[in-house]
Amino acid sequence: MEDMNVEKEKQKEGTASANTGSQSDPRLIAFVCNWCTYNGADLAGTSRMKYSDNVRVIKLPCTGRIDPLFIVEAFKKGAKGVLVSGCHPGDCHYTSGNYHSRRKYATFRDLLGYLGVDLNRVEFSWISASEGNKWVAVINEFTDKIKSLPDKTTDIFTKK
Amino acid sequence: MSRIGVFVCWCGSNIASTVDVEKVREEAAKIPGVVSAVDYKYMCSDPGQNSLRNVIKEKNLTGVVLAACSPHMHENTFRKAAVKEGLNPYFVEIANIREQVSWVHEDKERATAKAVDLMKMMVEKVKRDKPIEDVRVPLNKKALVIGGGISGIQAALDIANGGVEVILVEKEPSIGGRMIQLDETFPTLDCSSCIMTPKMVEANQHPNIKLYTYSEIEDVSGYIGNFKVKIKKKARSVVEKDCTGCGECWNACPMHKNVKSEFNLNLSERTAIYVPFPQAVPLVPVLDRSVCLHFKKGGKCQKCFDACGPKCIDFSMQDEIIEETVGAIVAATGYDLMETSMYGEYGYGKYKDVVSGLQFERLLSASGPTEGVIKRPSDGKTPQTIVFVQCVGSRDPEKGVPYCSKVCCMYTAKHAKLFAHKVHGSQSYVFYIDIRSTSKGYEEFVRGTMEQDGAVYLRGRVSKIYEDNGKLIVKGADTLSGNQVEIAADMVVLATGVIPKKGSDKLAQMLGISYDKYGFLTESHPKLRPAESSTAGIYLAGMAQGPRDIPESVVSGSAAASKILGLFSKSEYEVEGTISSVNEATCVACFYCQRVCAYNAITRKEIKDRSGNVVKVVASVNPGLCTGCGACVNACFSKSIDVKGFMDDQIYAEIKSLAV
Amino acid sequence: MKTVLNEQSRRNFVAQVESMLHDKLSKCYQCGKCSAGCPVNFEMDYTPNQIIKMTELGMEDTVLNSKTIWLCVSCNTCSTRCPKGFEVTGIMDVLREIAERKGITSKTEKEVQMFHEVFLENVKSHGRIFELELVGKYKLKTKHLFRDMFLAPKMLEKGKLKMHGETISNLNQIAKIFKDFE
Amino acid sequence: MANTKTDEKLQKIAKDLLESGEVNLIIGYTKGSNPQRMRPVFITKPEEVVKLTFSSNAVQDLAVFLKKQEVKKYGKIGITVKGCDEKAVNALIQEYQLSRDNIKIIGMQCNGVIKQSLADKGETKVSETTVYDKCLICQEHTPVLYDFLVETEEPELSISGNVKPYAEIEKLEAMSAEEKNAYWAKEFDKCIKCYACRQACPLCFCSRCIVEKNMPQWIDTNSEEPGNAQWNLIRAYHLSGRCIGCGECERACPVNIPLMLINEKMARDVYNLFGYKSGLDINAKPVFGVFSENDFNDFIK
Amino acid sequence: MKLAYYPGCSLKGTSFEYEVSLLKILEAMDIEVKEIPDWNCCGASAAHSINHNLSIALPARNLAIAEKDGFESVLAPCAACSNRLKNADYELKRDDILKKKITNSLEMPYDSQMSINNMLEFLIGVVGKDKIKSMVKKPLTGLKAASYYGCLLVRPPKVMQFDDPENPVTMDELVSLTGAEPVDYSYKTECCGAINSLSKPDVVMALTGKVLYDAKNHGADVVVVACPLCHSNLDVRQKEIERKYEEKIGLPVLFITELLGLSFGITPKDLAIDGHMVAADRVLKKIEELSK
Repeated sequence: MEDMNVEKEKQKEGTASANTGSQSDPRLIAFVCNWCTYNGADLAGTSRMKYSDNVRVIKLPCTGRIDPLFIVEAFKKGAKGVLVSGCHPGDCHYTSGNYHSRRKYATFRDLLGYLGVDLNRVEFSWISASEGNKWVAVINEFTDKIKSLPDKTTDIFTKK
Repeated sequence: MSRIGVFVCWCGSNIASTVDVEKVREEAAKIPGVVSAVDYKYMCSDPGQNSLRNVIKEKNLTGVVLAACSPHMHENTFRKAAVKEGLNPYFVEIANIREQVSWVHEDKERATAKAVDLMKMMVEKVKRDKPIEDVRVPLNKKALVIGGGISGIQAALDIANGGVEVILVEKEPSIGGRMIQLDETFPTLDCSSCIMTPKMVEANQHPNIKLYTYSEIEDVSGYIGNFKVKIKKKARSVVEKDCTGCGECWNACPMHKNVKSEFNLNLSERTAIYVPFPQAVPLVPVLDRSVCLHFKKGGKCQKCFDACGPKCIDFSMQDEIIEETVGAIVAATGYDLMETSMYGEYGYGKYKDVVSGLQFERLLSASGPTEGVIKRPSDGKTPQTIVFVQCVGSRDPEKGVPYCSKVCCMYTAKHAKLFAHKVHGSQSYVFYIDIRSTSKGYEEFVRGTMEQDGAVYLRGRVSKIYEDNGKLIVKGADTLSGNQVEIAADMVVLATGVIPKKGSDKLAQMLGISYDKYGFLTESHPKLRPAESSTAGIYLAGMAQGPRDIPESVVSGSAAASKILGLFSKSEYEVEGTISSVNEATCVACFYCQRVCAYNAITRKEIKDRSGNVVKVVASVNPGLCTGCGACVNACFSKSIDVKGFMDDQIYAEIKSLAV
Repeated sequence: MKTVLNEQSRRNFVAQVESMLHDKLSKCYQCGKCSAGCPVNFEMDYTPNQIIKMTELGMEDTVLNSKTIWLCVSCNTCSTRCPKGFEVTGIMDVLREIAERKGITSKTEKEVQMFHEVFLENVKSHGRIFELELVGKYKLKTKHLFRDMFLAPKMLEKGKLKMHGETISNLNQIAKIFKDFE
Repeated sequence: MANTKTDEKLQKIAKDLLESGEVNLIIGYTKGSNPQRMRPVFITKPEEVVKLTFSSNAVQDLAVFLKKQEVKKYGKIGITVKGCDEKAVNALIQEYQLSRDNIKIIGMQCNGVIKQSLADKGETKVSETTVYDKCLICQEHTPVLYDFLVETEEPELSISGNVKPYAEIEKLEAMSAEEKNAYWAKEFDKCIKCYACRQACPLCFCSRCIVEKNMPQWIDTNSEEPGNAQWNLIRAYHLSGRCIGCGECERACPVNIPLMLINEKMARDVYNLFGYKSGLDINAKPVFGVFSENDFNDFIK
Repeated sequence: MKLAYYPGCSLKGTSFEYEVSLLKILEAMDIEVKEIPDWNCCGASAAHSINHNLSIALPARNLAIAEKDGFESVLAPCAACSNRLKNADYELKRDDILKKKITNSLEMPYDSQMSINNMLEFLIGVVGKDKIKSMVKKPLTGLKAASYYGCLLVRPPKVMQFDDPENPVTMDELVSLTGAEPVDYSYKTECCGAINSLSKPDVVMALTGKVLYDAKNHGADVVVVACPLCHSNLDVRQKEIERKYEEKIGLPVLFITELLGLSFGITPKDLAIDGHMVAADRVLKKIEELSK
């Protein structure tokens, strides 16, 4: 909670009124499934928990629909961090969407790392509809982590 | 050209206190294609909805974005309102600025900026929305029930009583399943055949039920509303419609010693032509060709044929394939008892007087091999001391299965109780790890076995059973007293656990429904959709889903039936239109989409030219089965498949709208 | 009997045992099959399943001073039949080893413990077992001079007791093994 | 050097196949105008089989032709394949691009093929310094599946272990993200988006590649960063768990991007993660068509 | 295949009869085994009881020497030794860190490729039933033999990988090959308590007594074993047990190699059967009579 207050102070001091997408105020994009994580995020809301406002959520039916292409596109459009989140293994609303995607993510992530993308910038999580607190923790930690990265993150997505 | 209306909801102060709703509205108005932007105190209220409808009408909107509470709250409300003005319901999108903005952030400026982002994102999405029509699938109002045990019979009767035709298919020569093998039932001790037989007869005589016994499912294709089923009616060698069940044939059969009765679990013999048990339904014998002398000795023996009055024995009968079209299916394939041969230490199979729980049921049963008198299989003597061993195979990941079989605690208590009732002065000992007696009257029943019927319960497993001087020495432990215990018993009953019926995995594959690693059929949702399989139109009942007792099996049969009656109460089955579709021009038929589809919704489609030559093979989506999860899109390398409601170009536009 | 659980020491003990055992104590669900089949249960002060539970509860003193750990004959009946595949025999080895390392001498079963010690000394000095010397030293140490003595004459007569032991040639290597692992 | 006995056997098989009508087309190698280079040949008449030959200069993966409509129209096809190329055939069967019934596999035992660059300079000896890296890690000197096998009479490839195949992979793995990025930025900078890598790949069989899809245009098509990187990223991703390591993409690349360093790395990772190697079993389900409940999960919070 | 032979300490001492009879029948069958040079004690139960690492390192030395000398297979006739060797091999396969420590200490590599056979595995698996059958000259028809497996041959199954741990049959099969009749009884795999033979004689006598009385009650003329420790308890302590339980037993205890030797027509003397504490005279006489 204290961190949150400090965060708030910082934001007030800052001149930016909107999330600028800079390294100090990074834009995060979260691709979440409709059934678990989106509901988990809603629960954080109905529980009036507070968390970093750097994140923008894009809702999809299932982690099975969340394509690595989306991650690439988000980085291309200036996101400093991309989160993918869905139902825990075994809880997929569509039985196996998260299992199939998990394989793809594990591989894609290796490939990104090998090609020089800082893997601190891509995060995956399983957040259930009852884990509002986990959503808050994941978003806050991820935001902090991204902010702590060196400014000069050049990688294959950046135009030189 | 899009004509989008944006409606920003205050939600009283819930949104408005943290988000500058006017700012959001102003930003919305600037977006190309947005022809109307309003804010209102409560969009979900009647006046709010009316204003939404008015704007749709007046401005002739092609799409609506509500910046309001979570779509899980009011998406449906607003869609319904839009439909009333002739707008396709899927042209309504929600930007969640309450649960995911105003309630979780505090800095008003930044929260407003985020709300604007989300609103813009949804405007971009709605611009690309395509009209989606819900899919209507015609229904063949006939149901197939697979398995004629208690849950299958219950399901069939309930459906039939609802006025719907049912086909009931049973693998064995008679319906009745496992329940008809039981003696009395816990916790009320009513006689199983007394309550089961009337149900079997009712199923047989019901005008809406067509019964196929000694029959198996050969093939299933199609989808909800329209399953094509092939049933193999195995050659019974007896013409069912002519047979009177008089019994002259099996009385005449010379093979009366060497064939073990499956129904009595090898505790007695049967003839080559036989009914499995006297109350069989239908009461028509079946001729077991694998042991019949007529078939083994080149047609010489035909004693049954000679004995039969109506001459209904037909040695030349062939297997028959029957095709049926049904709209819904119930899988109630039941269970088997676990094999205990892996327990060398318990000597099952080696010592005749070590029997399984179901074998003991037959020994208790008045219609069983001993006519209800408890006799040891080895020498026919009545045992005075019986040791019951619980959790044999269950809760044993090393040799058996890790799960609890649920019914063994109760049936063992029943066994001990009935043993006490039948053999006065006898003594039973029960080795248990935990007692699980959680339904109505169950705990009292178990206590009664101990307190009134004198069964001694020992908390521990048995390590070894061996024979000594005609007695079975049971070496167990009682962990409560911390002692090793040896009991000299006349008989040992192993409370063997339950496993899915052999072959139920094969059937599941045929049906395209999922099953767990043990072979139990899995529910669409373990809590909220316990009667449905993962495939639309296929329902589950009974032990095929996992260990359960008789009342639960009956309930599940009824649940499946009520689901089907509900389904059939409409003229057509409606599926949400948010399903996948294939771009046939670019599809190369690698079928990764099919591999990842959990619903078997992807099929092979051949595109033919005018003369009927196949020019191309492509993937095709079955609208009755697709649930719109989108896993196929992720699997497709060339993006030749897309899912309505979450199309690739929409996601792309959403991401683009968030560019910084 | 009352046991006050100290979470810190409980965790330490459990961690020590589990790391040596390559198995998890929480796997045991106390069905008692180990105790049911144990051939020497009748002599033990605690049944094997009790030893497992007490270890899990961190009752270090009780288990390390129990008779049970020394009476176990390592026949593996328990592990073979354990429905959870738990290393029941293994835990006895582990507890004996911990007791030995801590210098705890069993009050009631010191003969067993001493036999193992004398046996290993014998291996250390010859590389192989010289039975006569082993028995002699064991008797001296336990002061059970006359136990089993009546067997000796006939065994000598049959040629079962050799008067000379064999010593291996590369005794240095044995010494090194002992140095590295003792 | 062409080995006459090998060629005789190969030609006999091809002739029989064509004469009996079991196949309508044989895809094989024939000598090019440059004796150290071989080129593909398509034979439909039994009398033409004399053109067929095989040697350590048979570098190209002929399986690439199986995806072409011009070839497909022949229906039943016979193909000459080395162990590596044969895996492509298997992968195509696994992915329903080819029916096992329509293909006769003439498996060529192979002890490695000489690098084109060296062969051009006159190298004729197969040794660990002259063959491609893929040959040094090859486990399929004899193809895993074939209808006919033509044994080699050449000596086994002796491997001392001094030449480390794909040594750069370990070096790259040890680098920091910045260093890796710098390495690949330099490589991808060269890319001219000619898509030769795609054309040469037997498993790039989409009729419309993802880069050619607009609405939405996921991959930038401009031939400069970051479009180049995206193309290379997606190409590698689409081949992860599928690439059989024939190395044709790298050989086809006019600007010498070391594509096999990516392909091989991903093959290793997929094997480590899921225990799957592509193209070894026509009955196996492709690695991204299945899952296990126990799949690697450590990277997910 | 070169076959290594690991006799172990007992076969060079109290159970010399085992080695004598073993070498005799191998000679008769023309099978050559080579003793592992400079082998050391496996540590027996003492090592694993109080020092896990030592209990791996001691057998590991023998395995490493055998491997260095080019052996691929080792025969360990003593059930305890084969148990410890197999156990060491198992642990070295699953614990890389320990393996490194031990091979460092031994200054020898070990590749974990050695096939380790107990006596019964060797006879059935390496020699083969057909070969044994062809050797039988004097079938022991009419002799009732109770096979006693004890613990170490079959348990723990995941390490031993030999026969059914609850209902082993290998020794009974060998008994049948000799023409004798296997006796089914309940204590085949119950423990004799060997580990505490010297330290807890009372316990051991209780356990051993049950085995002997049960075998006798099931009509056995003789008990057959493949373990020197079992033999010591059943044979050496038999008189004492008779005294303690005040009931005569008089069951000769033969090694499986001796039983096979008899059926091969080798004389009892050559098989060192006279080295046992319980005289086998009566049984030998019965065999003679039955064969007439």
